Amino acid sequence: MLKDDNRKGMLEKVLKENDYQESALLEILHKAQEIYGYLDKNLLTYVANVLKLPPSHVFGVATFYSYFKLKAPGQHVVTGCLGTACYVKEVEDIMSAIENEFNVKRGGSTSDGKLSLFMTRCIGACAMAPNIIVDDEVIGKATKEVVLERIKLALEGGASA
Amino acid sequence: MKPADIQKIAEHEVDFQRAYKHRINVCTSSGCVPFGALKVLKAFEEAVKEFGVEKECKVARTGCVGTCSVGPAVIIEPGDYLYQSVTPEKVREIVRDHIVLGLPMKENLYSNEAFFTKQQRIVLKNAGKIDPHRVEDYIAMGGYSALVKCITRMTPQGVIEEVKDSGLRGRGGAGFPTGQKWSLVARAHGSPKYIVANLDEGDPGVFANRTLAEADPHSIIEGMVIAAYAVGAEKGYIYIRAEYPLAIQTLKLALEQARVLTLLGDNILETGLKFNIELRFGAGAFVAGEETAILASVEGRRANPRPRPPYPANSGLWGKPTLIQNVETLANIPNIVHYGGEWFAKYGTPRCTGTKCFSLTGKINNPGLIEVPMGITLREVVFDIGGGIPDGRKFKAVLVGGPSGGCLPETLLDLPIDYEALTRVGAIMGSGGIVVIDDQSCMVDTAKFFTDFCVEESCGRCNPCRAGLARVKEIFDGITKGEGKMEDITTLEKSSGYIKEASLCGLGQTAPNPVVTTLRYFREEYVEHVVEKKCRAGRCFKNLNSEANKQ
Amino acid sequence: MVTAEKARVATIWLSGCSGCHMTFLDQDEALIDLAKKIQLVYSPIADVKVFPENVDVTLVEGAVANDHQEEMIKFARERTKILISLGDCAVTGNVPALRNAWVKSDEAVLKRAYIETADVNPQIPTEVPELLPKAHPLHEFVKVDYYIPGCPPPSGVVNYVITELLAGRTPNMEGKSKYG
Amino acid sequence: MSIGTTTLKIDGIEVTVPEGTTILNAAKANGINIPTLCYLEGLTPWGGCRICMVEIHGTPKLFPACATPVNTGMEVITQSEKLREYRKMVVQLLLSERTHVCSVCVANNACELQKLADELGVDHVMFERNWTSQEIDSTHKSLVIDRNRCILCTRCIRVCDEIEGVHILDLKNRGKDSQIIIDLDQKWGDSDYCTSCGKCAKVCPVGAIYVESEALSETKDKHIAEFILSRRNR
Repeated sequence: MLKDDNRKGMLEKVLKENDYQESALLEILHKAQEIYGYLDKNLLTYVANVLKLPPSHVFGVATFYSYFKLKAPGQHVVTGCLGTACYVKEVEDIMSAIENEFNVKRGGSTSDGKLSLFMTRCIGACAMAPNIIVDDEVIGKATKEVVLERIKLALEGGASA
Repeated sequence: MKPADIQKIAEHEVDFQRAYKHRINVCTSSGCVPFGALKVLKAFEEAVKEFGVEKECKVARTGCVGTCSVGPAVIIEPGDYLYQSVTPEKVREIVRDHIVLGLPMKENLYSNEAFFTKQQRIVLKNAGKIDPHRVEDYIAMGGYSALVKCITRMTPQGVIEEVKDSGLRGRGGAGFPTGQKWSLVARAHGSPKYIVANLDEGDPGVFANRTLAEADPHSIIEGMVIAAYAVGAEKGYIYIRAEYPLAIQTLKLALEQARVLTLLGDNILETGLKFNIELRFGAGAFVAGEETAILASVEGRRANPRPRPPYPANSGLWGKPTLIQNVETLANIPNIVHYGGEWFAKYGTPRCTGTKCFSLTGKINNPGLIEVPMGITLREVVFDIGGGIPDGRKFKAVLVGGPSGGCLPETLLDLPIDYEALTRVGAIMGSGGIVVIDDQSCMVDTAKFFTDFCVEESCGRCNPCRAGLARVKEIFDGITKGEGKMEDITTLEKSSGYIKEASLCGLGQTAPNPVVTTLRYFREEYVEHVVEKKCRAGRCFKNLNSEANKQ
Repeated sequence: MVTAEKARVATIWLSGCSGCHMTFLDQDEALIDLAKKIQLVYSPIADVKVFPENVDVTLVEGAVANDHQEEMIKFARERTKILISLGDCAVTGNVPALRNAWVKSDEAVLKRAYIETADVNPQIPTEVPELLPKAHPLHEFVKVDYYIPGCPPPSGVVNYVITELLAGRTPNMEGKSKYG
Repeated sequence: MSIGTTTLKIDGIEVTVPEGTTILNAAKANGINIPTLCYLEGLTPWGGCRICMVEIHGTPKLFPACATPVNTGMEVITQSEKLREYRKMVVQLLLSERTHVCSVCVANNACELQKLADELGVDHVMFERNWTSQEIDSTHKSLVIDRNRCILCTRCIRVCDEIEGVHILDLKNRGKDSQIIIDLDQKWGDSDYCTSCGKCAKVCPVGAIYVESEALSETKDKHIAEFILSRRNR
């Protein structure tokens, strides 16, 4: 069961705005993720029930698209761009450095849940490659040193965006 | 609103803009915002007030001019002075010297003339010039006049003929003749008919469509409405990547403006034409750019492509006739209607008319977004517009067409860029990604990178793409770890051929291109990896070496 | 009988249950004809210590699962003209390869067999060849010329392949390569 | 309104079939056998396994016979050296994808993949095999799913959706990570919607879904979808 709170109210509004259309499933999942941060099974069950869709269909859609997160992300999120330009400019070296420095694997979080490391599809800032996103800040022409420093700052400051 | 009112808005806006002696265009697109473009914009607004020139100097936000590596970029008109890497601190000086004293600051200007001289801007003609948040700016540049021309003076069939005359081909990659596609949809039975504008620019290293949406959203909308008129569609969807928040915001605003001016709606410009547009958001699936997959996604399902026929022109969204076009194709339409198909066909080559936008990135001096006439050579793009390879390194290859494009060697640099020529050498036009790589990159590792990408993005429906690519990836893993055998090269070739021919959709059919082209043009590097366990770029065997070092 | 004209045939038993060798013997009366054409120069059913040189045909049963087997099969390959994978273990890995799905399968499988399920005296044997991290089909180590899948392969198919090869023809496996 | 007919050539033989017939059915009606795997009569064609690929004269592309309608004047080739090679490749890739060990499989001798390998002469797999370790779900009172044997043909999903109508099965993830799921990827025994009709086990071409402690030859029924559909359309 989904808890009756503000967030549920917001979600209900979104469902209504979309006329409870099956075809709006992606839009609804986008909004649901915006509201709740990620899509847990409770939330997906609720969406499935309201849209009168089979739960397996909703789960299938939610896991097909990599933008949807089914697990709660860490307090701080670092995302590496896997665009070609970033690859050519050796984003891989920076990602490995982050993994080693903070003991986190891409796609996962640190054991204390403070930091998650993801890869994203090209963010389109290719001319500034390589790009690393720390919380909501895009670091262009990124270097190992700058990125590690920025992450440490975020972790110490605890100032989440 | 009546058709004639568009002209009135244009005239009014032109008068309004003429009142200003100068116009400062600050690029606030996704490329420049992370580097402080919004602060620069604010600094200009304050500076013109401080110097008391706000009555003669208009400060505007614009879309991308293309010089993305030296952002934030600012253009001061008249004269098109392009300032590069502007910081808020520098703004005061620029306003004082350039606007107040009339002395452009030469040392801060973008100096690479060649970046622009070889370009031909049709789709991007307004990019960096107009404020994408103001529909009046677009109308003042002649925007929506093509739509007015269509609905007041042309028949739907006439519009299709004009598009046919232009020779325009789909800019999404495959290059299907646009006019012919429109005919198919116009003739198809079933209603309502739909239009889907594809803005799911999934190719890594490509940002042309995003730039277009951020810089000139109304050109896409106008193109869609004209297409709707021509094919008889009532409803349109713009399918855009969720990773493009600024483009989404810009488009949302533009759609709202178009609705207010009745350029969209149930009775467009009081002519009885009905056409509405909704946005649909992608969610991180490269395959959703494929035309049948995009349909599934718009319908709210997993973006699995399906076998064709039936083609979307006959059976698309919810089984109804559907026109699917890339947004760059659509943004060409107002120009074609306005200036005529014949005018458009003068650009490019006879077989591939017009221009194409390319995202030029990688190891290159002037990365950015460019629009060039079809038929331009790769050498001109890389060395003239792109300014060659930085740090005195040596050119090695150019990747054309995104993750399923081809890696072309120096000997093919004089190849003219058109659909057929690229296909012949194993590359594709794709959505226009050109990535330059120098001798620091390993071609085996590069092919592996693209294979990894396609493995991750494969939808899993068909066997060759799902299982075949996964096996190819494993073989690459082995080769780059030092476990390669000569048979592996044969297996790569065999599997690539199978995946190309047997896959269900374009993703699988083109995914082996990087493997095939690197095997064709850089085979010696594979042999080195397998036989000598040597990587000339020093990218592979890393773990191997570090383990060896430990011992 | 002129021994010199007979084809020199060997059979090898790696990680398998010996069922494929049983199949070979299951050719029954066909063995009599075969015996006129071949000479068995190495086999678990013949007392020969070292794999001889100049072998015409070698049939191999079983997956390659330890370092001794890897060495053995490479040695045999060098001395054999035609190498045949006999049965599913040699062709696919089959049952011996089921452990491949486990993490650190070489350690795990020994632990399971000699510790967890031991009734008395649990200990992992040491004086035996070391297990490879995974069990592999033959062709992942050496070039294999023909494959006879099956668990066990039908004896008729074994006879067919050998007969065709002795007659200098290439066996056609369509309709004859049933796994399992 | 009468339905028209279409005349085309399949393997050089001229055939006439009702308009809109698929190449597969046109061939079958004329005694020409095209191998199939994900296709099942009575279900919407999926076109994923590619085993039924055919060549059509005049185009370099290959088409899935199960999902491609005939056209007048079409010249279809169902057998060629290339198609044989590619069909063998399909089977090899399927065998390499997960843990397919016929000797210990419930479907041994009742398996469509095994049969195809035999018919096409796939006597070995050129790729290194993957040995997957998905947990077997036997929480349902009679049905078992072993995803290590699944070939992602989606017959079970389609029969559950199109024939039984409950759609408790679907796919999660994508590409090589795709898996059949039950409801929200839960244990079968916990499914709220499963009607335990067993059609999924009936149509599974391999040993991925089966009825516990029953011989597979007894539980398979590949005509069930077509039978129900024809009853429904009476």
